[in-house]
Amino acid sequence: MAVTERPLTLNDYKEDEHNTWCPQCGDFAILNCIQRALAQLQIPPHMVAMYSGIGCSGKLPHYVNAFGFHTLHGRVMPNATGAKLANRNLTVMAVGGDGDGFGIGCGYFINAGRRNVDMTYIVFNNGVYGLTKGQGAPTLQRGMKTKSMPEPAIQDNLNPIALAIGSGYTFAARAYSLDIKAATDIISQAIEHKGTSFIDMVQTCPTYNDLMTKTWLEEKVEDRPRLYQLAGEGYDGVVHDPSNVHEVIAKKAQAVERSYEWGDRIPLGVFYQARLRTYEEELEERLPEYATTPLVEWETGERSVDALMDTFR
Amino acid sequence: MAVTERPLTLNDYKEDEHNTWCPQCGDFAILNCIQRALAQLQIPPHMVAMYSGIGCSGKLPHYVNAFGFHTLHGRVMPNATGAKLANRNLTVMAVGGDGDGFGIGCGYFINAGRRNVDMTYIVFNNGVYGLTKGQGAPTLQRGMKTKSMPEPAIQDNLNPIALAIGSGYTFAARAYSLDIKAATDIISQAIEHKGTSFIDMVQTCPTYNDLMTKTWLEEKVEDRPRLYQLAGEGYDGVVHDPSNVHEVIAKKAQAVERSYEWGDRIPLGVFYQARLRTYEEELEERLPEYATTPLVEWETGERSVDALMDTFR
Amino acid sequence: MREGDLTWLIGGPQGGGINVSAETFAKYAARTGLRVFANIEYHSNIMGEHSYYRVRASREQRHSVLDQVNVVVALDEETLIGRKHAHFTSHRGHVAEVESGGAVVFDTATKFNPETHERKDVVWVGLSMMDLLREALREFGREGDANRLRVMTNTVALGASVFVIGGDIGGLAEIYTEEFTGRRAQIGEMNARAAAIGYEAAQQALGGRAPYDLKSMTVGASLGAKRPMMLKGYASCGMAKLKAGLHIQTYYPISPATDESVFLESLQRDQNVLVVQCEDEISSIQMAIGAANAGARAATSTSGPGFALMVEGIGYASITEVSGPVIFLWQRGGPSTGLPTREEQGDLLFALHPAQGDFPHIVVAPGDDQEIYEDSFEVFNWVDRYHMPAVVLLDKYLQSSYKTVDELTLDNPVIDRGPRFNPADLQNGHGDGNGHRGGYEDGYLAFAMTESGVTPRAIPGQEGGIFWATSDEHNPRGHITEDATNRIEMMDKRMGKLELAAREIPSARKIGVYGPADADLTIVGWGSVKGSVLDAMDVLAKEGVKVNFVQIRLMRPFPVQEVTDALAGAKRLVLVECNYSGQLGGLVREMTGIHIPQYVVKYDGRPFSEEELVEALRQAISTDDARIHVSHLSA
Amino acid sequence: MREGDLTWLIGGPQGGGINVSAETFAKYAARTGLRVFANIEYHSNIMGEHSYYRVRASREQRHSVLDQVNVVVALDEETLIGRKHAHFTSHRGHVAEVESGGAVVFDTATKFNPETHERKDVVWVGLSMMDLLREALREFGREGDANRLRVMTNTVALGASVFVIGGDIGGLAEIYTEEFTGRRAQIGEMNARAAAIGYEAAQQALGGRAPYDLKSMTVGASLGAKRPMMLKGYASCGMAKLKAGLHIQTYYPISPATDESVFLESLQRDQNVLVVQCEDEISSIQMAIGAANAGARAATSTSGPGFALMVEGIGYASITEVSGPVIFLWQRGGPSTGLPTREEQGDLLFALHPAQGDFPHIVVAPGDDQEIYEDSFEVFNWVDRYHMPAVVLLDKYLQSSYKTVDELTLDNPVIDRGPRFNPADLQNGHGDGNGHRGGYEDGYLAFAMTESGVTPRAIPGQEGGIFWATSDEHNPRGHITEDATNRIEMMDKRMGKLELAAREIPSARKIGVYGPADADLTIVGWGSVKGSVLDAMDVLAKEGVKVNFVQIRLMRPFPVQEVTDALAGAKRLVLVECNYSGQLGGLVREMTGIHIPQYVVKYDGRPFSEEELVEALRQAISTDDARIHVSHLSA
Ligand SMILES: Cc1ncc(C[n+]2csc(CCOP(=O)(O)OP(=O)(O)O)c2C)c(N)n1
Ligand SMILES: Cc1ncc(C[n+]2csc(CCOP(=O)(O)OP(=O)(O)O)c2C)c(N)n1
Ligand code: SF4
Ligand code: SF4
Ligand SMILES: [Mg+2]
Ligand SMILES: [Mg+2]
Repeated sequence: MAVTERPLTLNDYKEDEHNTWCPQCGDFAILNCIQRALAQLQIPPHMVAMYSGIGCSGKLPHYVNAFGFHTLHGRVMPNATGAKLANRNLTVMAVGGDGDGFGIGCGYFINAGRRNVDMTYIVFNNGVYGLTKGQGAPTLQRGMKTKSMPEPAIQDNLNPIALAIGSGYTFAARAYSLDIKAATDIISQAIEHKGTSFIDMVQTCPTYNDLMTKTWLEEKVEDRPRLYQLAGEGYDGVVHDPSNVHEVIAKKAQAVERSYEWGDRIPLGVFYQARLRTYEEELEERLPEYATTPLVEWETGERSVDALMDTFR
Repeated sequence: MAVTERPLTLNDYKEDEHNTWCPQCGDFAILNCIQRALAQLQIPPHMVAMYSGIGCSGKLPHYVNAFGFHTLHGRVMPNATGAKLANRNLTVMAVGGDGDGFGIGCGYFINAGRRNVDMTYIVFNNGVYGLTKGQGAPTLQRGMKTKSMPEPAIQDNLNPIALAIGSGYTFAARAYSLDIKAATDIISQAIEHKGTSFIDMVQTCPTYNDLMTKTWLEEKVEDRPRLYQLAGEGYDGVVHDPSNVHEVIAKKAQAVERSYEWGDRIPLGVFYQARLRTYEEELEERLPEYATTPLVEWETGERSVDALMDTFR
Repeated sequence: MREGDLTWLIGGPQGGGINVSAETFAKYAARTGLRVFANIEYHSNIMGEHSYYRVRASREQRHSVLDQVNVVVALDEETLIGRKHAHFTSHRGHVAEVESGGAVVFDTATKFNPETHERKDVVWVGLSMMDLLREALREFGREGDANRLRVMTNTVALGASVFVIGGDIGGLAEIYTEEFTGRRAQIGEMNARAAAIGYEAAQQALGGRAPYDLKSMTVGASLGAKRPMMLKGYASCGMAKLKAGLHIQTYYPISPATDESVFLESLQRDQNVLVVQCEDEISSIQMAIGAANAGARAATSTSGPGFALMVEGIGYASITEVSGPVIFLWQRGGPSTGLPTREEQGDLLFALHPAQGDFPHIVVAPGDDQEIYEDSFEVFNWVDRYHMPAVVLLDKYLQSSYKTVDELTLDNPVIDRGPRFNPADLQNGHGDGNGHRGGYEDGYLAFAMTESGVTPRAIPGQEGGIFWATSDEHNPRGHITEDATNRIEMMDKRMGKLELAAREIPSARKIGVYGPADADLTIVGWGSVKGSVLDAMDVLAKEGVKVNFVQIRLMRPFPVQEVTDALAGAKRLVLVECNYSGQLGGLVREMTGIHIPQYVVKYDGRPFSEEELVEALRQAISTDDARIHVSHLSA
Repeated sequence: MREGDLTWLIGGPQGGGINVSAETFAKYAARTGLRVFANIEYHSNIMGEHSYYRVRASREQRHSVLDQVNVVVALDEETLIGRKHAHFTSHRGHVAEVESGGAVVFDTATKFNPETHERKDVVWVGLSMMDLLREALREFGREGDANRLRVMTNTVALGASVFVIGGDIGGLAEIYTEEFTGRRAQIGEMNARAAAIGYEAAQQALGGRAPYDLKSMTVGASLGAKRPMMLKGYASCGMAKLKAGLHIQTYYPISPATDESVFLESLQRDQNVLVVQCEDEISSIQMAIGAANAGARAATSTSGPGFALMVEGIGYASITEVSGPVIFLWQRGGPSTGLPTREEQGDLLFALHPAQGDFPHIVVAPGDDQEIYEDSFEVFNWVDRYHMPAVVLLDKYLQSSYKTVDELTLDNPVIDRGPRFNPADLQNGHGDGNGHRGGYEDGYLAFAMTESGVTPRAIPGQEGGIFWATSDEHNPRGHITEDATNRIEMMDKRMGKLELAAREIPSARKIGVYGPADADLTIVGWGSVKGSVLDAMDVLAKEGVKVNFVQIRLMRPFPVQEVTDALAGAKRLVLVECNYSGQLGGLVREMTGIHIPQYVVKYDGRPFSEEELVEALRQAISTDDARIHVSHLSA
């Protein structure tokens, strides 16, 4: 097949597969934003590997024209990491639910932060376990009871942004999926960021979550919109001198503090970003070939172990 | 056996079992502190259930005269939680390594924070996987190379205090095990705290970790001791009005910011503490008997399901 | 139509209310004195995909579904003509399954034109459901709510169905008015009215002639003193656990296991039971072990993907001789995530060898609601007696099939918490079972050698009962040792308990034998195939073919002698399993040396229908085919 | 002493340097032209617990250890008299194992008085090791460093050993001076000197009379063109992986698997291979799968407790038909955490049924270094050809036994990456293997039906090769479907590949047959028992007992025909396994119907010694005992 010369458009990222989300599901918007971001960045579909966990969210890759891996519940990060390590040239994206990412997959969410492999992780924050019929997810606040729950939550929610920062993510942002333009933009920024980027993607689940609805999210409280852009309030999450530990810590602390704002006001945008060495860059020191050639293309089949054997003699 | 009338002493918490730690291991001091704290609080040994993961640290319960459960690698928290939920009257303590707690057990460390069950979790921060011969643990900073490692760490360390706070722990402290008095004190406070308490216990591993040694930890940098008590610098981590969300957030943010201090100065003491409803207290609302009688003593064997069956007719 | 045996099917999009409708219809049929067996097929999807529910009503209790249906109620086009867009579909809609002379009730709003359909031998009952619903609502002055209440068009279709089968509409109305009382009474009345209007519309459409005559079917049928229960397996399981004194159930949501936990959760307050939703299945089993350590009767419930995360916990509970936990494994289509909402008995071998090393655990596989009730109760006694974890193997078919059950009974409803440490015993010197003390001079030893291999167990909080437990090999006190002699003694102690269990568990719980002793064909099977096998045996018996059935229920410890004896005289053996490889067949051969030469297997995610199995068994009898593969060619 | 067969044992606290000493001694023996087989026993502990290392040097290559030793070197008291404080110990020290006339080299600093010992028939060589070391260091002006260098007392003991066995001290010195060069040359010289001083001291203590005469043993022994390699199984495995073109190995530390990963890690820079230490084993396997998805040859390495966390990954890799990963399962004593540093073959059945549902995967179990090399190489070709994951079953004994090996060879060292998608094929209309297109009109289909069942596989980055993979059941394009017909086709496709593998894998890789065809006793076994079995057969052959051995190597797909044929004519069958239940015995019966009436099992965490097995086999021949339980009564 010849290399495509024309600019890639939204349609190039669409896979015509029967969709099984509920009609009003917020996932449609996320799908749209991801496709737009890829088009915006003109990344050829065959260079994209889209990984997902299990859940309504997990079905997303099936609707994207890109290599799609719909893995296991909670296992999206190590899978995506493996692919990226094997082929650095790929744009690797991981998507999944808040149950998938913060419940069963929590250990992998956290430990991926430590690695800082150059990829993007978008967690769909809908407050519930969608595909298993609306149990409370780890993002649901204590005392909340969605229509799908028999009793209110008696555990605290965890704070995705604070945890992402505590575990080393070098990009942590929140987007609201129904604001297509802004959400697309954040996704593009996340993809372009070098290192592991994390997006807390606010998603409506009209079927089960009657608390975090479009109306609630988009309404004004005391005349101010509940959802607001951090940048609009002069917030700057970017570390300008990553070698300056003090700046790094200050920016982290600032981001964590702001991340606790969730109620009458909900901040959107980039909470924190720093350009630190990626895992791949660290590997280049050990494995110089890593800098030039994707691992899968290394001629490992040509190895001889004869000399190695002799070291045992 | 008659109830002991005399005050309990350190010896009452000792189990005379052959110890297999390395001679200079910092774990001896932790063992000592735990036993002292129990004696300080006069908790009868048979009312203590001591849980551990797998690692050098995991062997600790074998040396304590208390019910001891040396579970699986990374699984100490759900096990301890199950025991506490079944019998609220027990003092449940969980101990384990930093690999155990933040590597393989990370998801359980985080999710236990959300529950706030009334128990204590002490993670032995020695920077290495001791029992498997000194690989870098998730607490080891990027670029560090202990004598046991062939190459320096190329992943970031995670920040235990920041993560504990981000996931809902209502008590987060750091102690230095070789300062027996202060460490014992922190353990006592943690046990007395209502809710899940977390202690980042700095532990020396002379066999493998030649960076975080007693000397390094105890030395002065620019005339100031590296290790210092937060309280001594006017830091107050306690939330005085837990119903005041602003105070809670401010205290969390303060704690997270301070938790990034690790180098020339290392803060010890309570970073954050808040008295929030425990999981058990939440359960009392659903299950009133929970308030009065430990679950294991409920007369569940007396249930009749006849009426229940009739609801299906 | 089979004499006294009527099948009604409703199909429609998920979330469209077919469950409630089908179960209402089932209740209706049951209240006429008929017996009911019903089952749903649905997708792993929240809204919109095609699902369908069959209700089989018969004079005698049936335990499986029929492929051939008498009446189809179509709430969507897919029910009528299958799926158009799907790649690779074999689903042609359910009209194909209607017997000649049967009826299809459908909504004329679908624009479906029966004339275009190849079936000319069925009765088409096209109704404008929404118009009929409006008519009903009008009487309550709520015509304007018709759109919001559109799910009530199902009730119209139900009313129409009642006419089609020749039933009495009053019985249906009664169910609605009984169900909705107080502030919600009007809903009941509106439904009753909608049903009546549907009934009348069908009557009119068919010129007053109903294709079926329910009344003649129910002649002589009586309800007995009490109405039967209408049960699904998850409820039978949950009730057994409550009866067994369950203290705590942990779970993580997963099909088809969730319903059982949600059922218990809904009873928390009434029944005083703690149900904890965990962060994953690793946490679920470990928390259950922690609770069992502390003396609780503890269970967890899951399906294959969750069980895969529990396996380390099983080994741990086994080596530390915990009294439990009991893991309820509701199997579904595998491998991996597989077919989350579909049927398969694919986890037998996994459940038997679920972790590294040799260790004891119990595996039991009930085959119907009564057995679920018995085994789910008794298994808690077993784990308390033998100090090991247990797995109860169930599946989606057992979980979701909905049927009339008169009673769930226990022959011996006694709770036995097994050998427990008593501080008084310690003073008498045998608190540890008086066994080998392994060098310790005094104090309680939780892993001391005893004659039975079971050491009385203390729980935290018991004075004098302090012990240690470790996942490493350990000595009688529970401390780590790598000593060779101790190792051997401990292995013998643990594994010996399995032999003890094999000796003590009554034969009736190990295997079941059904049918004539002198059968020409002996079926070997387990779990949910029991129902289909019993039904198929009946059909074959009527044809004069003598078949019997050896159901293996206790999988570990395997009842070697009982199975050997039961299969000894068999003239011809055939295995029936709802999986690809015939897992039980391998197990029987491994354990008894008996080779079952013919396998009937089904692995398309659907249970065996009665006809499928009858046909497969005929093939087994008339050929030497080693592998008879049954496939379901509906949706 | 057995003719041409000498065993030397060194015992001491962990962390005290016995490993290095024993391996130095082994090298020394090998350089005299003898063959060496050596093995260590140690605790799951970092420092202080008793460990010991046996080195067997013989004219012919041996593959197991002997219980009876000729020379013991005691670095601690426990080696001499066993453990005093331990509860439940069966460990009486190693002096009991010395043959009559053998020697014990010990440090007089232990205060041990040989006169108090019951053994009067052994030669006691008490040396003041520290004084001798000081003497050696003095010559380098480094007497003051004696304490810091105290581990060199081991060298003194080694030197003494060389005298005791009648060896030439020059050979030992040479090893030291060869090993330490450049800036570290002095260390080599000091060691050489310490050895010489130890030699002289022993000579003096024994009045110049050495109990053994190495020189007579080595008469005629020659080294060949090249010295033999001194290998442990982990290195043979690691080298095979490198040879196979491994791109990435993921791991999480666990005994006894870590050494293999650390070995590869140490070669990262030289061999250009990526080794990633993960946060746990779930991550390890999933990352390996992700890398395999992307086209890498990917492996992970673990032991039982880690494998228990990988099982969901195996099912996932299987249903998505990934080319790999290969999981190297180094078994250890189970269940659960068990005996982390001890031997057991306890994970066979777990590895065979490691997850829910029916799915294909390969399980192979090599029995010695050459087989490890072959299988670890070839298995990567298999996963690439059959698109499924594989498990290589190894164990602690294979991992840690240290022996002379002349060569590791491959009969066909060709790397075959299997059917890969080629964009050019797509234009010719058969990029998907030209199979059933399942309703899709164009484009590549990663799961299209093909004749072989294997569909050419694309990798991300390949234009035209976009596909989807899901752990749910899926259609040829990789999208979710619950369609029944598709389900059946996909199950048949996947499981069919296992039959393909069974047909294509050569018989020589499936089973091994050793010994005379007309044997009186046929041993069935697998994995690391091979070595002990071969040695025991030799001993029995010398006694005139004809024994042969059927080694089963490929466990899945199981070589039904080959095993049936190999066992067909056997006069008497006996199973030899290093586990409690005789897992292979059950498998053989399940697969072939052949019942092995006698089991020789060992489950105390130690491998079979030659004598133990010989004795057990004698018992098997002379009795009808169904269960012959071998136990090791040393430390
Ligand atoms: C190991 C395992 N446990 C449980 C499940 C069942 N399951 C499927 S999706 C899901 C939760 C989905 O919630 P979330 O991750 O928030 O995704 P959403 O559906 O909300 O997008 C669960 C528990 C599973 N597939 N695998
Ligand atoms: C599932 C599993 N994987 C791996 C191991 C091997 N293992 C034993 S201890 C340990 C790490 C111990 O490190 P840490 O938790 O930091 O404890 P420490 O020894 O430093 O106290 C590992 C990886 C295991 N026991 N179980
Ligand atoms: S259940 Fe919620 S998250 Fe799932 S598809 Fe429906 S609306 Fe979307
Ligand atoms: S290895 Fe380190 S942590 Fe383990 S016992 Fe030795 S000193 Fe302690
Ligand atoms: Mg969700
Ligand atoms: Mg550690």
